[in-house]
Amino acid sequence: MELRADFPLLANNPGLHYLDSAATSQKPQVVLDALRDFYETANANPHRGVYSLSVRATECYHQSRARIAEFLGVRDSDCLIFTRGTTEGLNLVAWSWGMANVEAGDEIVVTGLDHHANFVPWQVLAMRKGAKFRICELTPDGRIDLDFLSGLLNERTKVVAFNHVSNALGTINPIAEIARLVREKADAILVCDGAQSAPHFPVSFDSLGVDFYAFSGHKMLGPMGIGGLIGKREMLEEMPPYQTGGDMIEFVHDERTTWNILPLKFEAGTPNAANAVGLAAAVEYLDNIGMDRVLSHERALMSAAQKRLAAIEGLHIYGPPPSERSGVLSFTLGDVHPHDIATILDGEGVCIRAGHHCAQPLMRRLDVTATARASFYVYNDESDIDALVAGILKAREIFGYVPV
Amino acid sequence: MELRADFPLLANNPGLHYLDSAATSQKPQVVLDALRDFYETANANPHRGVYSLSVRATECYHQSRARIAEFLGVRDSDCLIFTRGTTEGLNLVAWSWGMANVEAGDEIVVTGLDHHANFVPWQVLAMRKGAKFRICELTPDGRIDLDFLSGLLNERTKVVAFNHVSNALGTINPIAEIARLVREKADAILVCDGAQSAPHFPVSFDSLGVDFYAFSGHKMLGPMGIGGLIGKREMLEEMPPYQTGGDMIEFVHDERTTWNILPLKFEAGTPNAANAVGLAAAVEYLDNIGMDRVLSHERALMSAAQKRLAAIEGLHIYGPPPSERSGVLSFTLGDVHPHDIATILDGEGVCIRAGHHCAQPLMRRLDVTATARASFYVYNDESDIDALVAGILKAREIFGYVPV
Amino acid sequence: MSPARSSAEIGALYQEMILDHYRRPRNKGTLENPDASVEIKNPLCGDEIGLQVAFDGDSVSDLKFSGRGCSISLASASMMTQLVKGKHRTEIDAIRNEFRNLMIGSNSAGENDRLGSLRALSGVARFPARVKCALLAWNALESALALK
Amino acid sequence: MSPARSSAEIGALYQEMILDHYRRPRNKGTLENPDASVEIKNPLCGDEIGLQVAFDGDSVSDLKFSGRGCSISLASASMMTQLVKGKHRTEIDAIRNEFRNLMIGSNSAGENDRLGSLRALSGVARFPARVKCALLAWNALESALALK
Ligand SMILES: Cc1ncc(COP(=O)(O)O)c(C=O)c1O
Ligand SMILES: Cc1ncc(COP(=O)(O)O)c(C=O)c1O
Repeated sequence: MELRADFPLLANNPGLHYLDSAATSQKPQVVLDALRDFYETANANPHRGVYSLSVRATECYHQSRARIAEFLGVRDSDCLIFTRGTTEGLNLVAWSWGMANVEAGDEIVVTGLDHHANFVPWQVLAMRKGAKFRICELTPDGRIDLDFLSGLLNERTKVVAFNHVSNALGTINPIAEIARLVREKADAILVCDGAQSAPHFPVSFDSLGVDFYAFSGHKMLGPMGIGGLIGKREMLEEMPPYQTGGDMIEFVHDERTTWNILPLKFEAGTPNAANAVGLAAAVEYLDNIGMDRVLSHERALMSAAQKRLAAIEGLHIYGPPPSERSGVLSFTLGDVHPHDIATILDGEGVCIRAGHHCAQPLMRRLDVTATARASFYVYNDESDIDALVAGILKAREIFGYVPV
Repeated sequence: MELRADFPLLANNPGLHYLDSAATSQKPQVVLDALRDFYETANANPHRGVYSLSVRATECYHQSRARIAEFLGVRDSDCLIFTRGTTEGLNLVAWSWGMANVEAGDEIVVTGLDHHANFVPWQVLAMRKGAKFRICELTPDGRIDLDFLSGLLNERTKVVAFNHVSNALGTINPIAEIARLVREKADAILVCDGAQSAPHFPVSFDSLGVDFYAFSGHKMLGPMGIGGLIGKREMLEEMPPYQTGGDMIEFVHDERTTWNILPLKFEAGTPNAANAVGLAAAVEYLDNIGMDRVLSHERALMSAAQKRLAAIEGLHIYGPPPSERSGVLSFTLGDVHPHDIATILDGEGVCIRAGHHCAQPLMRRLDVTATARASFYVYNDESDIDALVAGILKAREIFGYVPV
Repeated sequence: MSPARSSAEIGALYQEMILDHYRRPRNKGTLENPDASVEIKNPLCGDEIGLQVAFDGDSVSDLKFSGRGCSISLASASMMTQLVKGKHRTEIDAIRNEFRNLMIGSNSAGENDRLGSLRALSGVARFPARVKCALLAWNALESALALK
Repeated sequence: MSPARSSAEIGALYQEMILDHYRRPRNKGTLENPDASVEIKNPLCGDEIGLQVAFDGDSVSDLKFSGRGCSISLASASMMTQLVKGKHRTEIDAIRNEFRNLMIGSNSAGENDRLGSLRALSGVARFPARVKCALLAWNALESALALK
C-alpha cells in the first residue's frame, strides 16, 4: 500500500516515521476535507432547527451514524451512541448500567491487560457499591488466562470487562471464547473495549457476542473528540440516561423529566456533528482500502519488524507471537530505559511511545515500569521499520551494549 | 463591522441570513485553518509521548487552555477544565460535587429561565438524593424574580444554578446581585451557565462571584465538541473525579487509584487537542474584534430589530427591554405558529429557531408552546434585519393577519 | 446549492386548503362518550393533539380533535377527521400508510387517489423538519385504534 | 519546520558524563540512620526515586538515593547527591532554583557556575518531555528538606 501521500502530516514530513498509531492515528486529507466541508456548507445545530441548514446538519449527523454503524456491523444504528471516545463510552456503561444494576456483594471482573479506561471506572464502581473487584490474571506471554477467568466467574459476577486488543502488547483476545465462558458460568454483562480493534480489522458488533463495545474515532483515522458506544437495544432501553440536558429529553416537567428515544437518550447537549461527519469519512476511507487488507498489511509489517528487532542483542519483545498480535510491538532494550530509547529515536525522526501505556496494572504484572512501543497502521511501510531498527542500533551505540 | 467575508459558509451563500447563533455560531476561516493546521503539523496524542510531535501537541493543548483562560478572566488556568460543552460541564458539577455534597433534605434551586442543561441534571440529582428541587419564578417580563429567590434561600440550600444569559429570551441576569443574595442567605455553591454570555460580552470569571461557570465553544465561533467548565481551585481540588481512565490518574493500583492534579483530574481520555486549538483561535478572533465591540454591535442590531419588529401588527416580543437583553429576540406573530414562521422565513433565506429552545419550564411560564427566535452575532448586519422583517411580513401575507 | 428554500416550495407547502383547515378546523372539540381517547405531543415543538373516537363495530363512527399546533399539524388533523369518519379500520390503515409514504416522499403523485384533501399536504414531504407535524394526528389515531 | 529532533540535539543531551553517572551512580544505596526519607514517583513513566538525608544542623551531612528510572533521572540524582553533600540548606535552595531555571531554559549559560557537573544536563531543557525526569530527584530533596 502506498498511502502516505494521502496523509498531509506525513506527506509534508518525509523524514518522519510515525509509529505511535495505537495512541492516535494520523488523518487522511479526505477526513480533513469532510470536516471543513461540514463547517462550510452544513454548519448548524442539528435537531433543533426548522430551517434547511439545520435540516442538512441533522441529516449529515444521522447519515454519519448510519455509515459508522454499517462499518462496525450494527444493523440497528440507533444502538450506536456517539461519545467523545472509548473512555466516555466505558464510563457511560459503568455509570448508567452499573449504578442501576450492581449491588453490594456482586462481583466485577476486569483483566490485568486492561487500559486504565476499562479498569478504573469499574474499580470506582465496585468501591462505590461495595462490590468485589476482581482482576483476571494473565499467561506469561500476556494473554488473558482463560482458566483463571473461568475460576473467577460465578453467579455473583455482574460485569466482565476486557479489551478486544491490548494497546500495550497488541494481544488479540479470544472474544468468542470469553463470551462463551461468561454466558455459561455467569449472568453478567460483557463490556468490550474496542479502541484497538475497530481501527485494525473487520469488526461486526452484531456477531461479537458482547453487550457493549466502545471505540475511539481518533485511533481510526477520524478526528479527535468523537467515538462511540454500541450496546444491545434491550439494555440501552432499560438503562437510565447518563448526562442530561438538551436533545436527550422528551418532556421537562417541573417535577420530573421523560427521556427521548435511542440514540438521543444518551446524547445530551449539542451533538458533535462535524466530527461525526469526519469519522464517517474515515471509515469510508478504511472501507475503500478494505479492512482485510488493513489487517494483512499490518501483519506483514509486524512480522518483518519482529524478525529484525528480535535479532538485536539485548532486545526483548513482550506479548504473544506476532500471529496472535495486532500491529503493536512492545519491547525493552537491555538496561536502556524506554524513555531514552524514545528520545534517541526521536532524533532519527521515529515516533514511538515509551511508558506504561495507561496500563499500570499490566506493567506491574510484567515487572517493568515502562516499555517502548512501536505500533503500525495503514500508512506505515518498510522504510519505517528500517528507521526503527537504525534508531534502536543508535541507542545501543550511545549507551553501549549492556545486557540485563 | 464587515465580518461576513471571514465566514466561509456565509461568504459562499450571499442570500443566507443566519439568525440562529444562540443555537450555534458560524466559524471564521481562521478557526477552520487552525483546526486543519493542528492536524497537519502537530497531530499526536498529547501528554503521552516523549517524541517531539507529541510534545508539540501537548504544547498546543496547554497554550490553548491558557489562551481561553485569559479570554475568560481566569488567572489560574488549571481551573479551566475542557469539556464537550456546557451540558457536560454542568453534569460534571452536578455529579461530582453534587453526589459528594448534597444530602436528603437539602435544597437545590434553579430558575424558570434555565436551559434544560442547567435544569434536568439538578432535578435528577435532587431525586437521587432526596433533596428538594425548587424553582425560582420569574417576573412577567422574563427576569429572575429576586424577591422570590430571596424567599427560597435558606441554610439548607446547597446549590443555586442559573444562567448568565437566557438563550430563550436573552435576559441578562444580575449575576452580582444574585451572588450577593446567595452568599448572604445560604451556604450554597453558585453554578452559572455561561453558554450565552461567554460569546457575547466580556466575562471575567475571577470577578463574577460564582463558583462554577460552564460554556460551549461552538456558540462562540469555535468548533463543535469543545467547551469548558471553570471552577474555584479549592472546590475542584476537593471534588472527586467525574469520568475515569487515562490521563486523569496518578497511580493505578489493583485496589485503588490516585488522581492526577488539576486540570487533568477531570479530563479522562485522549484530550480533544485539535478542537481546543480551534477554540483558542476563535477567542483570538473575538479579542481582535474586542468583546466590547461585539456587545455594542449586537446591541445596535438588537434595538434596530426590536424597533422594526415591534411595529408589525400582531407581533409580540418576549423578555425584558432590549437594554437588558443580549442579542436574542423571541417573538410570536398573531396566531401564526412559530414553526410556520420559521418555514416561511427559510423560504427567504432567513434562519431562525422555532420551538421551546430547550426551555420547556420557561415556555410553560410564558404559557406558549413555542416562540420564534432570532439571535444576532458578529457577522450579522442590517441586511439580516431587512430580510427578517420582509420574511415576517411574508408570513403575515400568507396567513392573513389574525390578531389573537 | 443554496442551503435555503425557494419561495416556490413555500408556496407549494402553504396551499389555500391548509390555511383554511388551520383557520376553520373541522371536527374540532370533544365527543360526549368516546370509545377511545388519546393525547399526544410533539416534544420538538410542544404541539399537542387530543383525539376522541367513537366506534361502530370496526368502523369509526365519529371523532373529534383538540389541541394546539402549527398549521400543518392542525390542518392534517382536521382533514384526517373528515376523511376517516365512517370508514372501516382496514381502510383507515391503508390510508394512513399511503399518507405516511407520501410524507416520506416514496409515492408517486398518481397513487394517492384515496387521500382526497390530504394531497394538499404533499408539499410537506420536502420539509423533513415538518413531517412530524403532519403525522402527529395520524399517530394519535393509530394509538386510538389500538386501544379499541 | 520538522517535527522531529536533530541528531545534534540528541548528542548534546546524552553527554558522556550523563551516561557515566547512569551506569556508575554515586551515592546510590541507603543511609543507616537518615533524618529524612522520601519516595517519589513520576507517574508518566513510573520512575521512582527514594532519597535519604542526614542533617548536621542546617546542612546536609550525607545523602543516598535509590530507585529505577531513565538515564536523565538517575544521572541527575547521582550528580545532585555529589553536589549538595555538606552544603547549607540556603545554598541548596539556591542551586535548586538555578537548576530549575536551567531546565526551563531561562538562564544564560554563564550563570550556572555553582551547578558544577549538573551543567551536563543543560541539553534537557530542549526536551520538555524529559524535564520532569531531571527534576525528580530535586523534588525529592525539596520534600526531604521540608520534613526537617
Ligand atoms: C443557556 C444555555 N445553556 C446550555 C446550553 C447547552 O449547550 P451545549 O448544547 O453546547 O452543551 C445552551 C445551548 O444549547 C444554552 O443556550
Ligand atoms: C485499549 C484502549 N482502551 C481505551 C483507550 C482510551 O481511548 P480514548 O483515550 O480515546 O478515550 C485506549 C487509548 O488510549 C486504548 O488503547
